[in-house]
Amino acid sequence: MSREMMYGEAMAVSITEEMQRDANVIFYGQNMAMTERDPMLKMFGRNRVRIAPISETAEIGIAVGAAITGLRPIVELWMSEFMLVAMDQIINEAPRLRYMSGGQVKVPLVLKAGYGFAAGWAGQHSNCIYHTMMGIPGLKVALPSTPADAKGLMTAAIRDDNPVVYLHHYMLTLDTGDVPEGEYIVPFGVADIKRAGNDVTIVATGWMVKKSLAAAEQLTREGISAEVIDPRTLAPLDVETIVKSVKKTGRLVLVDQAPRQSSAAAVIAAEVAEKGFEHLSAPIVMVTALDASVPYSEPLESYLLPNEDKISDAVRSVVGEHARMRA
Amino acid sequence: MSREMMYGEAMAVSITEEMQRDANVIFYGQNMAMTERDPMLKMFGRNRVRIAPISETAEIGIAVGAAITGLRPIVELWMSEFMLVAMDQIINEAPRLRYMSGGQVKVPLVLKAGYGFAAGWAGQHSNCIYHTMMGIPGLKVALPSTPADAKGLMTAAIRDDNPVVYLHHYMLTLDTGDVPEGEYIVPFGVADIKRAGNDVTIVATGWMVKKSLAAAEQLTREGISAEVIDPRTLAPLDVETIVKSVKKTGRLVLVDQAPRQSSAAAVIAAEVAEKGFEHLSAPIVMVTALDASVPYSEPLESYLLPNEDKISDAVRSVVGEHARMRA
Amino acid sequence: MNDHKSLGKNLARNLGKDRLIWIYTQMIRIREFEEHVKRTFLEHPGAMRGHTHLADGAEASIVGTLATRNATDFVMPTYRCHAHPLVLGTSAKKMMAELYGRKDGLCKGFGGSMHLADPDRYFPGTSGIVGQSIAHAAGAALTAQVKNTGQIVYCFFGDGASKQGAFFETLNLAALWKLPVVFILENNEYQAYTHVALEDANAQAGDPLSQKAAAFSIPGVTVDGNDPLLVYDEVAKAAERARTGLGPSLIESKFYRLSAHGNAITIPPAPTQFPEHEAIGVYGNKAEYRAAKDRDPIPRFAAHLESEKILTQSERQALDDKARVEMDDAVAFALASPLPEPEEAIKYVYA
Amino acid sequence: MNDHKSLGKNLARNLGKDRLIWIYTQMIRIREFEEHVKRTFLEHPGAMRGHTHLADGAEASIVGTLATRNATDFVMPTYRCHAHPLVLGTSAKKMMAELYGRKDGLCKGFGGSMHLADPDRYFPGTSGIVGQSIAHAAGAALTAQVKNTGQIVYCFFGDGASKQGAFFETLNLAALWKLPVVFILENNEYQAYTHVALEDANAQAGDPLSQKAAAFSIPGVTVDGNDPLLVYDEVAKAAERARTGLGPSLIESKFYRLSAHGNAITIPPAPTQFPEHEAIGVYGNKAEYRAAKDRDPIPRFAAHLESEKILTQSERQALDDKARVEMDDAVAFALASPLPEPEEAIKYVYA
Ligand SMILES: Cc1ncc(C[n+]2csc(CCOP(=O)(O)OP(=O)(O)O)c2C)c(N)n1
Ligand SMILES: Cc1ncc(C[n+]2csc(CCOP(=O)(O)OP(=O)(O)O)c2C)c(N)n1
Ligand SMILES: [Mg+2]
Ligand SMILES: [Mg+2]
Repeated sequence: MSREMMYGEAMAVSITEEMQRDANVIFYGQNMAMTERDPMLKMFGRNRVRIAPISETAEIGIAVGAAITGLRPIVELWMSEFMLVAMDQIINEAPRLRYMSGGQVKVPLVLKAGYGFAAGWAGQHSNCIYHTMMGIPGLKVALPSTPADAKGLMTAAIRDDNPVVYLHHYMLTLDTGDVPEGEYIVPFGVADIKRAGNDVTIVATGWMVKKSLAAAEQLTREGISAEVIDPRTLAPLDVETIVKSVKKTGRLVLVDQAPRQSSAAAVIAAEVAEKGFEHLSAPIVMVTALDASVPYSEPLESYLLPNEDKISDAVRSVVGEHARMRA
Repeated sequence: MSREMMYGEAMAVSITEEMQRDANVIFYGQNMAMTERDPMLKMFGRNRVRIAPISETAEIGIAVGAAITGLRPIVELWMSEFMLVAMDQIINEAPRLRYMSGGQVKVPLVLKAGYGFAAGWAGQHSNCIYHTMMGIPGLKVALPSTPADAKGLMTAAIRDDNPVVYLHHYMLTLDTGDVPEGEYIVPFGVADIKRAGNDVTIVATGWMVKKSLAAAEQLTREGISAEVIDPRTLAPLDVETIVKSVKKTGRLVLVDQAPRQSSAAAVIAAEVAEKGFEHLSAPIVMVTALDASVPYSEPLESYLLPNEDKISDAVRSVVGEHARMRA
Repeated sequence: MNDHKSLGKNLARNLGKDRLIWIYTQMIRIREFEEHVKRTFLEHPGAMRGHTHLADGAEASIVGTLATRNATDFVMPTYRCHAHPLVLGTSAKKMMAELYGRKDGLCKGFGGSMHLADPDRYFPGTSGIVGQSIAHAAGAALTAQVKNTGQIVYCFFGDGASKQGAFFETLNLAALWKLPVVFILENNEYQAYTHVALEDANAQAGDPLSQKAAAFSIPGVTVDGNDPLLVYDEVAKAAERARTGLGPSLIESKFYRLSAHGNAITIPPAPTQFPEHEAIGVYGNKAEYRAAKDRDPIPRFAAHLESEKILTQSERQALDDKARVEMDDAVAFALASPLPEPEEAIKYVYA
Repeated sequence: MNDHKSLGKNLARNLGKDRLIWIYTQMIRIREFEEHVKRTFLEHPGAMRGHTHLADGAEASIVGTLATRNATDFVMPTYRCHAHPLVLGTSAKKMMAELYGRKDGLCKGFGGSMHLADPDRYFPGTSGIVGQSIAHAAGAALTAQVKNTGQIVYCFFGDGASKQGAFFETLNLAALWKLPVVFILENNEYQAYTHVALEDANAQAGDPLSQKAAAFSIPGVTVDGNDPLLVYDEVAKAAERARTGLGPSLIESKFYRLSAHGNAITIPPAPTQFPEHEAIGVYGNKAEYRAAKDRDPIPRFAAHLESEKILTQSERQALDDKARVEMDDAVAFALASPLPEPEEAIKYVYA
């Protein structure tokens, strides 16, 4: 049983369900639940649904303190770059308090933020900064690409006893898709093969999954069969599924909305260059944003970002290479 | 002509010389120049040498504002992790203001901080966070490993018209080495071959260069000739020199004090897996910190961090692999 | 607190007729620019992308402040930055072209509405991240102090921004270093959709936000930001203080934002538009909005100038018309300007 | 301001003899612990790594504060955190073993001096990054509020920390949400090597730091932190306020750190040691340090108890001896405890 839902809706449904399930889950952030008409507020009251000032360090730091003393806070941050003013709490407090205490405390909290605002939001609102939070021991990072994953990863995030950064892609907010009815959990660290294929493995997250699937479709017409994998969580990262796919295809293209040297793509490439090297028959190619901040004007922004054509070109280049090597 | 200097001293000498050379260079930070006896203060006065409160966001933000209006500030931050409370200024302000203005302003500033405090500083002071600042378009990152580089990169950083994060390794502070007399500049984006070799390329920065050189020395006795390359700046990153070396050696070992999925090693691995793939005859291996925060107690800390033996083992594994492939 | 003083007649004598008319002229130019921007969302849907914030309602506060300015003083507003460069003499055409993402834009289409910059006019740029530009402003003041140029800095930011760590850290540092900067806390009653009383402890307690100045042992004052002359008076004192090396002051200027926080945040390709003000759209409080409209600084100041015989109705009409034509031309210029070449996107990353 | 009141005799009547002796006992236990830690740098060089911060001088402030505590209230200090768990009943042996990096340490050798934690005793952990734990403390208060447990939180932080954005953001939020927390600003005159007058705008102007409370419309008071009874009095009022749902208060407790900020920062393998206090080592101001020594809260409170006939000299000696023996035993325990197994290092990363 499943029902069609929007990506944005799916997250909200998960939060509501989890708040109904567990009285320790609380939810707050800026510019939310302003009036008594707010449905969440009506359901859960001002004690559990709160408005915060523009104070990300305090908002997140308070979540950390609440988490180590028994609550499970969800903080609505709206745009991932606003987390930059509070990065110490995210990188250096939340994921380390448990470890430093020798395992005495746990820090269950969810930091929810949109990202990838490729819609003219310009230099400070449109970048992808997940690379800063990936690979931090103790911190988990989820990036759903479908409504079902949006719901299942949110539920997993809320139930996780560790700090989780949950990043949802702005451009996917209204996308619809089937979401299983009732409790639905997408476990962390399990990549999803969004499309099976034999000639090349494409790994992508968020909006880039959609673009990669479109490119894969396009490539079918050229006789190229692409497998598209979405790791769904960048931390933990399911290297195994990716390597397994590369074992089959021999080629890897990584698609990432971030600039290449600050991308998740680079980390995945490194893992495969170590653990899947023997299966590779062509260079690992990264399709990323060009090395600039995101510009305002549409033609500039489009030029900068990865798209279907760039992905297809990259795939052709490695498939060609493969062909060349076989020849 | 050169003279022996300590690593820490070399940086200080560069700052003094540049402040003598250019009245627009100013220097401030916490817990510095407290009394009138301070030599920098004596030389340059309170106008150019200042004490700041524990306010990294203001300290760095003020540097940004000063830089776009005509000064060239150097901010002393002491430990790189203190930058985390001000990450927006570093990632989202300093490197983006020029771009967003369509090239109208420039942002010449240096953020100076120690890192890699592998001496029992525990979970929040000993981590390596350069991966957060690497690959950010507009931002440069320097990590000297020798006194000469410490001086030459500092001078280059101060004269650069872009924001530079200058990270010096705590454990190298007292290391001595020859530093060329007079003006000495190490250009950004030029890797240095610290030791030539033929069988394997080892890339490392900071303290890890020293450990890699020691491992290389050890390996000589086994007939393995390792080339050790220090990129010196992570941004810009000199991929060319590394690929050229891999073309010669066919094998790449990356050594990094950070955990693997938040390392510079991963980014370098990705670049080589794309641009140097055809030269590789073995997997790219990363020798990094294990996936945990840095623990306090000595045996725990040692276990976590890369060392000579781990580097040698990694080299042996790829050289073996190579041998196997050749066989 | 000067909060509820009536229109500051006593100050008019300090300012000559020309200056008073200059103030009105700048106010109406700002209003016209913003009206043209707002209309763009209807008339040229999709032409403006991302997020655009307007200054209608803030005119008296901004122009009253900048009327105290010397020619080389720095001006550092937030992402809500259309008004300030207009007053500084930046071309409305280039500004509008920037908002339209065109090649002839002030920042060549790289910045957009939130990131205007005209360093030649002492307007070195803005930040879209709340509170961060407060530190940048103090940095410009540091430049002035170190180089001993005599410049001061006008630093504008919102009521909401005064809850961001950067605000507090910067004010302490500016006070400590006696930086020549005037901090203008623009209390327009809202941080985006949230009323100030819901997010500021001073406001919740019924205290003025200027009370925050006590945390830094600097002067703090609250002024009626709907009256350019009252604003002028307070800012002039703070500017004098800054110029004479005594350091910063905090001025809470109270007025009301007359449009919504910004255009609606929609998901492409859905077009965006300008929603109703939050008082109505979110809180259903039409009375609050109507009362604010009644305090609109522009008709109020015009009436003052007319009653003081500084401006006749027809002279005023001529100024209004001129502003309208200027902004019509700006829109025409923007529409005629080509989009940037895509390949430009990787320029300007490094100096 | 209660700044220079003499020893608060009038308060003694609120506290029974046992409680007064308890206060002294905790003070001397803290002092002895810290003296033992300090001696370790001479007697067992290399045994303690990283950075260690001592609480000598802070005893009256800490114990006077915690004397107002109910059994389940949270205690959230900074990296300068040896004193608080001792008062809460945490084993001195386990604490010392933690500082020695041993397997039997409170945090199994993972945390060290800066990161003690004993959640079972309502001491959930600390941060080494200045100011950040202030937000954590408010978070613990949020837990108490949401769960309606009646707990309050004692949040300790330094004069230096009150310049970090986290401080301001948190106090506004705590005031707004009326969180049950008492903020104790420990003004020990120095942030590391910098005197407070060089880094705090209030201090520079000669104003008390408690004035920062005005920025949040909460009570702010300054108290002589060398007198546990004066501290008790002010904190008790603030605690009562927190318990009754009225929200946070800011208490500036003024005392003097009697040791250097921390052990010297040396580069391994060079051993580290405890330097002289900065007043002497950095500023060459022996008089300041001597005057502070004369105000040492321990002999002062002992003298008070003796003059009030609450404690005889020999009873006092017995308490002192007991504390010394307890801490001798703690050192012996630490030295006897094995180092952790290296492979443990990858444990405890995830729950
Ligand atoms: C650090 C950060 N958090 C959140 C935001 C989102 N945001 C943009 S404008 C705004 C409201 C700011 O209100 P105020 O400071 O009162 O200025 P106004 O817009 O009213 O002029 C918010 C919350 C942001 N840009 N930066
Ligand atoms: C954000 C940050 N900046 C700088 C430091 C380095 N540091 C550690 S303790 C300290 C002094 C803190 O002084 P104060 O808050 O007065 O507390 P005290 O040590 O006197 O108890 C500094 C600057 C840090 N840990 N975190
Ligand atoms: Mg506002
Ligand atoms: Mg202090």
